[in-house]
Amino acid sequence: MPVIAIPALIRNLTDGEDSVTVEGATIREVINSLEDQYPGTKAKLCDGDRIHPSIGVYINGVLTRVAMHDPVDTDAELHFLPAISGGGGSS
Amino acid sequence: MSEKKEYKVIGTRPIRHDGVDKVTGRAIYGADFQITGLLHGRVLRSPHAHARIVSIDTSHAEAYPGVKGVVTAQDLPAAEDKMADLGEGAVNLKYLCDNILASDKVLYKGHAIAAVAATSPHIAEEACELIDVEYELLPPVLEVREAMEPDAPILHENLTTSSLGDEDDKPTNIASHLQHKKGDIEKGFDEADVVIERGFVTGTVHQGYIEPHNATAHYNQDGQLTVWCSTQGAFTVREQLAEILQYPVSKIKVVPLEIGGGFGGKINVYIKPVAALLAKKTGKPVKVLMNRADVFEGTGPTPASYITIKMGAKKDGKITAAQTSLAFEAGAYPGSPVGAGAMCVFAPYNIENVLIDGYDVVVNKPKSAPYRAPGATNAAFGTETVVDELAEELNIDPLELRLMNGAKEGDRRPDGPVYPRIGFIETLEAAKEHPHYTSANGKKYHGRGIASGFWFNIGLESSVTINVNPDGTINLVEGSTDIGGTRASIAMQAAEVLGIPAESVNPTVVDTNSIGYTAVTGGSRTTYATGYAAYEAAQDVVKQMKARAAKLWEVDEDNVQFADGEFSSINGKEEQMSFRDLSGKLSQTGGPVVGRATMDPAGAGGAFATHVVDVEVDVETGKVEILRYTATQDAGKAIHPSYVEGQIQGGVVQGIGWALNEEYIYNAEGEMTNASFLDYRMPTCLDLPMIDAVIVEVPNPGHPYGVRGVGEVPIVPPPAAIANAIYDAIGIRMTELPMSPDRLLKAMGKI
Amino acid sequence: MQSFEYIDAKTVSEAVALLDEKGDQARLLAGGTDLIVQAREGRRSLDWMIDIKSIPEVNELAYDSETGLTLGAAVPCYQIYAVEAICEAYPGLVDATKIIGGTAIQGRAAVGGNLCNASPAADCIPPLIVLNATCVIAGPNGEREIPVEDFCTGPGQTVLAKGEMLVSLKLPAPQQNSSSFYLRFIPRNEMDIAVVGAGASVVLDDAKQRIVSARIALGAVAPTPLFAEDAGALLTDKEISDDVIDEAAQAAQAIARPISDMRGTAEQRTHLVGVLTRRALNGAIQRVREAA
Amino acid sequence: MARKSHVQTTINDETVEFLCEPRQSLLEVLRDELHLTGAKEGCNNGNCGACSVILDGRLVNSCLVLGVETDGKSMETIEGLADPDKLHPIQDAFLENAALQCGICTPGFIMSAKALLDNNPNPTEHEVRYWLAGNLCRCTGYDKIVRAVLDAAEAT
Repeated sequence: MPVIAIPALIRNLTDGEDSVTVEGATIREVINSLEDQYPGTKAKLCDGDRIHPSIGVYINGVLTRVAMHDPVDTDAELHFLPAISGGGGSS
Repeated sequence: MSEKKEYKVIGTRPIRHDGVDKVTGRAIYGADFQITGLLHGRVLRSPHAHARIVSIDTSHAEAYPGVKGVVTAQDLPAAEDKMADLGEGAVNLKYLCDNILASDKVLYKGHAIAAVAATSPHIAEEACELIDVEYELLPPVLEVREAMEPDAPILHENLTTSSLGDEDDKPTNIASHLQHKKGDIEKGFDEADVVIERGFVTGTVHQGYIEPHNATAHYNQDGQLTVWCSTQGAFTVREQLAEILQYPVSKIKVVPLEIGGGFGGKINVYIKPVAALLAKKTGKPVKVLMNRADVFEGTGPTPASYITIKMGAKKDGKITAAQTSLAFEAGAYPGSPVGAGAMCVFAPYNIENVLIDGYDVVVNKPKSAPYRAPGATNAAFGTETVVDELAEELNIDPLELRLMNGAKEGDRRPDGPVYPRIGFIETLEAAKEHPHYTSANGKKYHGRGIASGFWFNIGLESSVTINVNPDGTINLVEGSTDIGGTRASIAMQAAEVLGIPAESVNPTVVDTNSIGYTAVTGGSRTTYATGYAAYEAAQDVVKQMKARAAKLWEVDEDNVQFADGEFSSINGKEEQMSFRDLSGKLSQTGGPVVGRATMDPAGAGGAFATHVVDVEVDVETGKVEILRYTATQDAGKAIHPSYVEGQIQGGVVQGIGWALNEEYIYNAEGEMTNASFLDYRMPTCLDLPMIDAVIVEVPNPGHPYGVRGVGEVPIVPPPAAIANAIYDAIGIRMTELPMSPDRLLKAMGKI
Repeated sequence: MQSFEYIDAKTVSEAVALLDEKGDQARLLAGGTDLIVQAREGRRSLDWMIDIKSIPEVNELAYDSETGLTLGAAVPCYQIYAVEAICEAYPGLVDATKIIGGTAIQGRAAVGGNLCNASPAADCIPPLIVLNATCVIAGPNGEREIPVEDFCTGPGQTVLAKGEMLVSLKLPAPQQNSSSFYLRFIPRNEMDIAVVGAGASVVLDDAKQRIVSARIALGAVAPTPLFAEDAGALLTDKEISDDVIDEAAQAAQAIARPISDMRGTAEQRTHLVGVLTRRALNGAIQRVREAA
Repeated sequence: MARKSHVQTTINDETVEFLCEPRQSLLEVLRDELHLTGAKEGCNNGNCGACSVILDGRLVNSCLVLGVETDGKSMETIEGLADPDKLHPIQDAFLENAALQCGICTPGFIMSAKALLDNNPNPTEHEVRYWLAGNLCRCTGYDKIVRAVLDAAEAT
């Protein structure tokens, strides 16, 4: 089952757990599963029915632009980190 | 993917496609654009760092002979205090608009207030002086620690700290707080035999591109808005214009002209919406140019910061814990790169116990903008200095200490994700074996320092189309503005697929009406992502041309193969035809072939660098001379090695400038006192030796040729490497950037 | 930029008459590397720009080993260091002409203009002072001459009265066993304004062990370039040693009255006066010793 | 506004006449009146060298020359450097050495290098760096530019 790494600042909502195993085959399902286990978490990660624009999602270590309906592998590890807007360098 | 491959085009050094235009002066940059009936715009800027605008009277300016129109924030659609989506993230629309033309408050000296369009730039400038603005002065706050104090002057009365954690609704200058936590930080420090903790200050520095910002705008009678400009991303300009002007993207065409440097600073818009407003008001095309002072005072620097770093290690060299607090100045509006800094601060090392706190803080300075690996250089200055000090305390060679703790594939980054194949260790090994590192270093007041750096790189959207010409050449159409030779590095990837020389590709960067969405040239993404799109578009060409060959040869498509620029038939019928010959037969086999691809690739692949520098300190004057510099960097695969070296050398020199002399200097009133290339001291060629760029190639599994972005990470190590070299030379740890002569004299106790 | 009229003056008397008529709102244009920037940035208001480069006297560049150098006020830097004999006779002045701006600036900027701009940090002024240069000034009442050290009266301010212009500079022929040196401190290696500048000239005895006389001048440590007369006088008839040079450097430091600005702090400048004075004196001494 | 002056000058071996206000710099005249936009404005106060041209054989910042001052003078700009069928050796050397990235400073550097090699055909690395110190480049770190100029010196 997918694993969600819990951002440090909302571990108060997960009894201090830094990673939580969740059910679900899509981003929406895993977030809903997290919310079922730890109420209040979804509101931190989502803005309505989308990932909060200030959050970037890493799947298995790779920053991936996802929508709520996107599928998630059963062994995926998800991180929700501050979104870094593009545009640093010269090329 | 990861094995060594022989390439025909990739890894060679062809003349860049836009080269002749650029050495003959024929290339048209934003300010070079000419159009009939052109008016000239000029922006009036705030002389104060922090003030409430009581009133603006433009009547005298409007009456001045030659003036055709004056605009203020009143001419912008009323901006809501809401989040606008700009493709790359959310931005508060009111903040975005207020930074274009201030509505109620000015938040930094140089903040735009009004603009004039006139028949000559001189008249526009004179008319600006006739605009009467009444201000109510407010105390400015210019330094991040002061801005975080509870009694600091408040820039935005409705700003509260946003954080994933508990919200606070008290007005503050701390726009956000973020945190990464891994392992048990206290346990980690308990395990350590040596703990080093230091505070670091870095100054405000500017991207320093040589071309000032520019924009020419025109509204047609049918409502079509066209903007000609230099930008790092035509599509992001279109998005920002649409939000700021509340105008449909379908009615906006952005034409990117050649761009004279950006380094992140030409992503945000400043005068482009102003040119559009003036064009609308006057019914004429209007060109608005910044002068150099406008660029310093009105466009994004990269933030000053205050950083504490605490690291602990065991006697055997194992780093057991790392903790940091990063406070970054966002400038006038929220949005510093503290998130990126937090991501990069300990990224080169595999450390079990980590605690990272980041704070985004508004101050009365221009709104910060991205600058080459934004946030990472500030952070690395702290970390890499402390690592050097740990090495000294542990009596371990600093390069060996990095090798012992360096992150590898499978290690977990401090902020959580697991690394794919990365090349940090390889950069350290390349530095260790380099004749620079093995050479003697012992002269009095000479010192050697090393430091490493990380930048994560990004992917994002790119579109490419390829039109096949009858003579076997291709026209490659893309949307990535070319700041440093990316026409060549993108074209070469398509050429490699098609088995044709780089010279047989005509790459063109086009406007927003002529290509699919393409994100900014930035984040070290262009050769990676747009190159990837060119690769895929070329594959699309191959697929279509296989079908044409099958038709010609009357064989099944599956029986056509393509290798080394030759189509051939397999399974029985012997046929062979070059890409060029088949290109000449397209009209007989169904018409033109157009390959296309759009990409949004994940897996940009992080970039690592390790730098070695020798310095000499003049202990009487405090001046530091760079004697020798070697930079090793994992490029994944260098498409055009000359331009990879160029990116490394350029990044190093920007880092040297940041390290030694570059900074915004402010007086007590909050006015920048050195807003010119005379007094904002960027390195000249007389300040530097040759920069030895050593390319290491650990292919990125996320790209067909293994490309990793190279543009950003070379700016990350220099300040720390130089600080470490200064310590080696004179035994003094410098913890404030820039390490300018007066600061060295103070640190040495000479003044 | 503000609007102004341009006049191409052909003679000294024409330029003087124009200056006399137009007063403060007229400025003379030679190399323009300061004036054009000041006008563009609104730091100096003017209605007339009077180009003097067509006037023969301000273009004069004549050196004679007996009578010395006549340096027209509009002669650009590069013409000065192109003359070998001038480089040998006045190396301290040549030091300054080679570090003002970059190559392109040196193609236009004039020593006379550097003097008339009267920046406290002007690189040419300390060497002119230590080389005993005299200003030849033309005005409505005829010509007058004054020593360079008396020319500047404040930042951007000079002794030039209404209608007066600098025509040329006169530098006496160098004495036996003498030389000069100018250096400045800047954080970069070029393209900067002096944080501190120091010029020195020395006359040594035939054995080149003893200082017969010395002159020291400083830049960027007071409202005008400073002639450190007493510091130089301390060296009169002294055996060369680190101690006597230190003593002179300390005397130079004692008269410095620097400010803090974006180019440097007051403490840094005071400290650098000592360092640079030593280096300038040692540099000048070394030049004498190295001369055949 | 001051009356416009009539100026006759020679640019890249051709006689050129133009009208300009006294306050218009040579750079403005070249770019806005004559549409020779190869010289760039980077700072407009003589500190970046992007506007470098050669005036009566001498390298100058065209932002620090008034258009009216060029009456009767002769100048070379980047637009006149190449032959119709081939580039100048300095231009070739810049391309072969990849001595440009964004290219905005390139015309200024090439004109500066031309003035250097006209003056000193065999400069040392230090002489090249000293001569070019008035030209700022923010992209390349100067390494490849210095090499290009040294290569061009070899080639000419």
